[in-house]
Amino acid sequence: MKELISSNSVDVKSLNLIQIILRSKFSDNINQEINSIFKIDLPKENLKINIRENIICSKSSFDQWNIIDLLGMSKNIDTNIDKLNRNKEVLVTNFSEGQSYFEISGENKVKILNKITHFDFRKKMFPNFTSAQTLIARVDCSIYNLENKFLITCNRSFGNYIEERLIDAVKY
Amino acid sequence: MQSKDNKNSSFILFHQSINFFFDGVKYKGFKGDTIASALIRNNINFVGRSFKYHRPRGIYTCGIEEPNALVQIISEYGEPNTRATIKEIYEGMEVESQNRWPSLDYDFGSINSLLSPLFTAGFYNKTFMRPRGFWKKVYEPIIRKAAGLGKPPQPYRTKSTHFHHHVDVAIVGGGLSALLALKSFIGSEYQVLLIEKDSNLGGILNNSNKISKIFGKESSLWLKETLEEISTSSNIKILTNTLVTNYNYINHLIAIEDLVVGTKPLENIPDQVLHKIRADQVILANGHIERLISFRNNDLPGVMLASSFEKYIERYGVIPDVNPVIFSNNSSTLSLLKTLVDLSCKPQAYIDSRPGNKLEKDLLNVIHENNIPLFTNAKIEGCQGKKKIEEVSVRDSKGNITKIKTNKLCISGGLNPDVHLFTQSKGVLIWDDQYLTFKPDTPFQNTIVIGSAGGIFNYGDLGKDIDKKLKFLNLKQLGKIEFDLIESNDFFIEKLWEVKHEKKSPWSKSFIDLQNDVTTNDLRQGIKEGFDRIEHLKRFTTNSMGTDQGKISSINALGIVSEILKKKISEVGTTIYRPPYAPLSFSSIAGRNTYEFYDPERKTPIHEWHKKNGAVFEDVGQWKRPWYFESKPDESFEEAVQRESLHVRKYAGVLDGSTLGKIEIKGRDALEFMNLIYTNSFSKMKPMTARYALMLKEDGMVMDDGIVSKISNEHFIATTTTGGAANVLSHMEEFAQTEWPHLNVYLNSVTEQFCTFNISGPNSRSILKKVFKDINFDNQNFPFMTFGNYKYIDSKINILRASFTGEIGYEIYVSPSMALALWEDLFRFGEDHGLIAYGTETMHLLRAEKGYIIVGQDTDGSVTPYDLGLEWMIGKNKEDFIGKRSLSRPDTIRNDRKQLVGVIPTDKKNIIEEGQHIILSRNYKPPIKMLGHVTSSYMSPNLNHSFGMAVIQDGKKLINSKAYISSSKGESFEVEIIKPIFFDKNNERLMS
Amino acid sequence: MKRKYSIFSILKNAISGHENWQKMWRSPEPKKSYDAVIIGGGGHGLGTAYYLAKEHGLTNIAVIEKGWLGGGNTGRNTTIIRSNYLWDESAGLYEHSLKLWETLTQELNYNVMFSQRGVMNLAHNEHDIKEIKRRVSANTLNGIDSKWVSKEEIQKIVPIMNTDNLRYPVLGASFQPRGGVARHDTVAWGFAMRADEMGVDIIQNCEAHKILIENGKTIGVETSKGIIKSKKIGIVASGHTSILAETAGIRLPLQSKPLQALVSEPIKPVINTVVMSNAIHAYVSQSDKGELVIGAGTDGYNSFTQRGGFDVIEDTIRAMVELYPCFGKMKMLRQWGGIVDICPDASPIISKCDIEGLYFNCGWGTGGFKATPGSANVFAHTVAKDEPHAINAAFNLDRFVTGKLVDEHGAAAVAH
Amino acid sequence: MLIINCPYCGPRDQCEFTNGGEAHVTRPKNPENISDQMWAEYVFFRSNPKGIYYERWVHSHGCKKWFNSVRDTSTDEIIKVYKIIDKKPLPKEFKNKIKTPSGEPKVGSGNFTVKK
Repeated sequence: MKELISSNSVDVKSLNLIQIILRSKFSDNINQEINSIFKIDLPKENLKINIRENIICSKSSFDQWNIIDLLGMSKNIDTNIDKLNRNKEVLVTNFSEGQSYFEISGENKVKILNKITHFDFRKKMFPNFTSAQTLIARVDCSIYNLENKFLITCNRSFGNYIEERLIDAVKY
Repeated sequence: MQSKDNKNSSFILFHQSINFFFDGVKYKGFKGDTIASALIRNNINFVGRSFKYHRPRGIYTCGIEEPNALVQIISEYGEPNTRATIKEIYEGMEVESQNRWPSLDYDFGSINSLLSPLFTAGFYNKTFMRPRGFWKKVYEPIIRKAAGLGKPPQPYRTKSTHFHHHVDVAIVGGGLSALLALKSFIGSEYQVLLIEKDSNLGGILNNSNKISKIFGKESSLWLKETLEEISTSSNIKILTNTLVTNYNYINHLIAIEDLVVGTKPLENIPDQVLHKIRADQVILANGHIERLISFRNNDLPGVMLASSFEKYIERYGVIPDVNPVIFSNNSSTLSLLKTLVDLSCKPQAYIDSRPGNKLEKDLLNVIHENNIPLFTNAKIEGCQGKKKIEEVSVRDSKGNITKIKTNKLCISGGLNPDVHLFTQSKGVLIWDDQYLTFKPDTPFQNTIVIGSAGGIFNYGDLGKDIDKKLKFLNLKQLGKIEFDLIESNDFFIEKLWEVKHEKKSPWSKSFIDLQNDVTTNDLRQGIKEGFDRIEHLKRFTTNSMGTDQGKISSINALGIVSEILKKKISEVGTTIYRPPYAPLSFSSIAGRNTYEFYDPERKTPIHEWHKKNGAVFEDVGQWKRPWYFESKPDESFEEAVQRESLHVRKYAGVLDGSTLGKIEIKGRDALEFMNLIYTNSFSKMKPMTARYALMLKEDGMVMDDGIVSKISNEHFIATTTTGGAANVLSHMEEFAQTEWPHLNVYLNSVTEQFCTFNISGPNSRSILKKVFKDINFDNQNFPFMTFGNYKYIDSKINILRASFTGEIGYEIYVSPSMALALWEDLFRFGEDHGLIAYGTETMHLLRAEKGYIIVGQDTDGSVTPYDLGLEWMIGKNKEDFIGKRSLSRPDTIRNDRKQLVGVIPTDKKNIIEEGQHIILSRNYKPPIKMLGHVTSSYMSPNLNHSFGMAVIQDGKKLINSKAYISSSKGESFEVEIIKPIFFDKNNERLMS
Repeated sequence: MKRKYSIFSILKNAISGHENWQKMWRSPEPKKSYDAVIIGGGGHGLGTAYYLAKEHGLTNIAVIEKGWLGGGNTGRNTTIIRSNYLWDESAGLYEHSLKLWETLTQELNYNVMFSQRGVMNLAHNEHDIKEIKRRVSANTLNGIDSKWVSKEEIQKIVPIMNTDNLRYPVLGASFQPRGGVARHDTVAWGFAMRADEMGVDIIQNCEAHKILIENGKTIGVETSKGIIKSKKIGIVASGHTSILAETAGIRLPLQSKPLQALVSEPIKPVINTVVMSNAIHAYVSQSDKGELVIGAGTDGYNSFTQRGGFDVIEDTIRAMVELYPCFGKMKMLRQWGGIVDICPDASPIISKCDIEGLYFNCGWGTGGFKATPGSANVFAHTVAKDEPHAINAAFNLDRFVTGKLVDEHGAAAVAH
Repeated sequence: MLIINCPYCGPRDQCEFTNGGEAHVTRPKNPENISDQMWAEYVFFRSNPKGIYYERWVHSHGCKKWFNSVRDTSTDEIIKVYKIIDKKPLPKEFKNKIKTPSGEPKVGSGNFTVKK
């Protein structure tokens, strides 16, 4: 976890987290398998986030779920993935190191993000505990609304660009 | 010309004086003054020269619609064409007039007004045609030097930012009707954003005395209370100093905010914000614009629009002239008259084109009480003077002329609702015969237009109209609003576009477009020459094509044209209102998305290592890839590539291939999907083996290539070219989702989940044996094109035996966090085996020596697999894959197409250059028939001569024959055409 | 040539207060029938009528235009003219046009202001360099004046360009000295005037509704001003061509998309050549009135609204302020869009079709203005002779069936 | 910029989407036994109407899913959005805003600024 900038009531950090991408149709036994490993259910409603302690699970489209460990402490991830992948009709990928992770919190967080993305952060369009995939500073990102903070992820090679844009948006 | 301060204007801080420079002369203004109001305070009115005739031009208005007073701000990087009427002054500001040489008073360009009888509309189309070369050498350079207004500005790095808004209601304009509407929103559940271009809300309440009381309260008191009330309502946000310039589709407004009004922009502090506003409902309340009247010399400095004159008095606290002449055809100038009289400045004369009985009683009372000379049913025929008005000549209804000495003429030709934004939103206008102007009619989007912007000039109807239009939002109703007015409750006007000149002379002109010097005669001449459609007329005369886009004159032009053509104005129509409403700064459009943030620099996880070890980078799409490595400081590009290419073939080299696309494909129908997407057949492939695969577009042309590794019939990993990574994934997703949704298959890009290190060379095997002690790398155990999962420290890696250099080679896939450790291990163990790092150029050279193609360089979207000699990659018994059917069309099936061949110079000293063409004829005298072009060519240290790959007509047949090749020096030399493989032709090294 | 324009004609008219200039075209009502009808009153359509009358003696012809002359793409483009195209067929067509441009002012005795200031295509990466050097070599061997210029030479020609301190530095460029710009309106008006003089009826506000066919032959066209009979019909309606083709049962592979452009406020001369850049898809030249004329890329979706998205303008301007730092303090004066008809291989269609007497000249996409006189010339030949001219033979409609495309997308822009 | 109502993510700004050209163009089943003309129709020829147009979009910067829409290309109004697997809406459900094939809609600024 690295503090990037903290001023005029907005706080931006970069994190190293664990993330799994599950591609599959919804079925009870898939849900059961995930539950046995991460103790969390797959949300049924699009863009919804289920949360249990440091694990969040969001449904990003009708056949994709993202499971993120907010403290990056989960163990033997790869063995669990291989186990899940035995099912022919499911694709599970360890996406932890493929992405960069940022956390933005503080009262002005929406004001800062409004400078670099067109995304609509109003409550009625982006309620608490929902996720979205959109463009931030012209880079594909995912945003997770965790009530008092947003988790933003993007592909790793865009990481330092997004970091610089976030810092720049806070400064100017 | 005698201006006087009006101390009771509350917007100017008379106690805070400011010094600024205009054309090198120092003047004094006050805090809150614009350049224009400060110049007027100093009795300066002549501020520029017109575009074509270089006639003297004065300050004509008091706002954004200004056609004349465009100045260059020297102290701000020489920003050209700035409106003096809205730019506030600051201490030490340096301003210059434009479009004159050597000076404003003595401008060489004014010779054009002497020759003006020649320079009428369309002049350039009919001359400068002979002799032929003269247009380029003589005429155009002169015309170009005279063109343009301001000088080019200095280089400037933008600091402006963007800001996105999402609101329920956006109100454009902060004047009377906007504030009335806003009162209904106080405390409602709607999120409202109001955008006002001035630094103060109030509009007409600040800019004139037209309304003395609202609901019985002094209008300034009502305004103060209303603003306080608004500030308490948390659902309302106000943006001042912000001008809405674009009204795009689905209620998307673009507005630009000036953050440094009245101060000098500092080096690294943002000076502008570009607001991008999405609103469910847009309310346009941006008021109206006064229009001019065309009469002889109506362009002389000293002529000003009446409401602007009034605004200078009220808003900017300066009376431009203590006794002007007023000329109007409507009822809106009564308040100006009253204001002047109350400040004991008696107008020299009041000329009204309407008949006496039509004039309002209040107007007549004021005139009689102050015995102001009145001319009714009379028109100003013209005015004259040297660089400013000295005399106006009035023609009364009986036709006789009286001359009046004056330096100031306030004119009003009527009021136009500001329909620019409404038509940008695709609303349709309608002609209003009562107010003689266009006004908004049917909106196309969720647009409501209130107040004078909507053609509501009757104060009595204002409240009712707003209530009616906002009814569906069920807000508090305004009801009837009691106004105590200085001017009449409604607006009365009589048609007057142009006044006939008294005497005819080729030099006397009455202007329509002041900036582009378009006269009413130009309109007549245009129609005579057949340009009777308004769009033609605009282009022929350049009317309303200046920086003000005809805001104060385009309706007049339509009026005159309709009279000439004897058509109703609605039949003449208007030209197109195009964004932006007013010129929009390039820097604000760019915002922060330029310079260092123009495009992301995508770096591989071991980028820093490359930098520390002498890598010179190349842009490949958004990626930075090591192009070559400087082994010593002054090693040239050529030397480095020759060294690296020789070294890899002799010892070993490693390339960072992490930028290549990697896609994971899994699902019950993964095999069927892969067989449809690629030309190869993967059915018989054994698990844990890999295959070089080719992908076509539906037109049969090569789109991308890569290595496909099969984990099982349900699980594949495919690599793609760096440039093709995004296209291949979206190509696959398109077919999987829209063509074959029944197939159970999922695609994930894992490009950034793994780094890829391609190590190759004779010593590569022995180096890997040292790094991975427990892996058996012998040939039989680890054959070519097989792969396995292994461990490195405690992380999972894969190693695939594949090679793009033609040497023994392995591709190691490692997670980013372990990448640097592994890379450094390779070098720790590889040092004494001669391991070096090499770049993309060497990779290009070595793969070309083997005849391997690079998609995008050896192919250009018009090359089939057969052309490349890659028939073996097409699954024989596959009945379908993307592009297969296209391969059997007449033009793709013929065997004399352009085919891939190798090319080497007969005389080994010659250098084959990339992009040059193979030709048959010996002598080099273009035009020459070309067989095809060299797609790749390199100087090979391993062959000791230059070589190339080329795609040429009927290539296969020409193998082992001679031909010629062009060179960039303009001659040709002989080459031999051979099979496209140059080194280790039967691949012994690759398979050893 | 009835109307003679020169400085003397202006002097003569100036004395009489410009009262007796003649109408440039008659705008008559349509006759019942003609020998040929051209649908589309833009530069290409009016030019076709001019060459039909002048070179093929067909004067009993009409040009019908649904709006006003030159009101479509002719009046909306960035006026760039060049012939440095890759394939021999395209080079032949655009060079034919460039040669006609060089004498057009004198031929029409109407100043089209063709100014040969050179056109430059910038290379921003190694892939660009390879693609441009190939194009320069092909141009040279086709006898077209195109050369590779280094960064230093670029800075001499365009001193305001920032070649190094930008995200994708400028590594070099191709330069065609004979390329340049022209005044788009006067091309349409010049062709219209001279065609009208030779008897061609130019009919504005006359919208074509349906092509009338009888057993495989054209017999006329149904318009908003009644039915006009004709055995030969040439459709030159850019974005609307495929719609009219459908009324004759002919499918064309065209897609009509918005293409946007903008002008800045007028300033004194600052850039005297045309600079194009594919990598950051923005191109600029400065008109004789002093406005920077800047073109952007197309919007990605089909539309006939003659306007596009603001993001396309943003992308172009943010590249411009980086490439030309002195544009930082410039302002955009006006932004607009046209409707460009794009072919799958980015090359035009100048061709007959299965219906006898029906001809198409379309598919010019983003590059039609430079081809105006050349396209009109060869299309007139195709319509008059019922056989394509050698120059436009390759641009036939059935190339999409045979696969013999002329792919001018450049080297498919796929980086290695 | 349009607002497109992605069937999975809700209304989003058009910059998140990429257009996929005409919808309901199905790939011929067994291509080898159809004529070159029919194959060219599939690969190169797409309808290009002014007015009601069935087209495809992909939420390329969002959920990455493809979907179809019905849009009026003479005014850019998106009338209906539906999933790939949904049935094609019947043409008669929609009305063109233009009277003639290449006519102009009664919409301001450009084609028809002023009510006659």
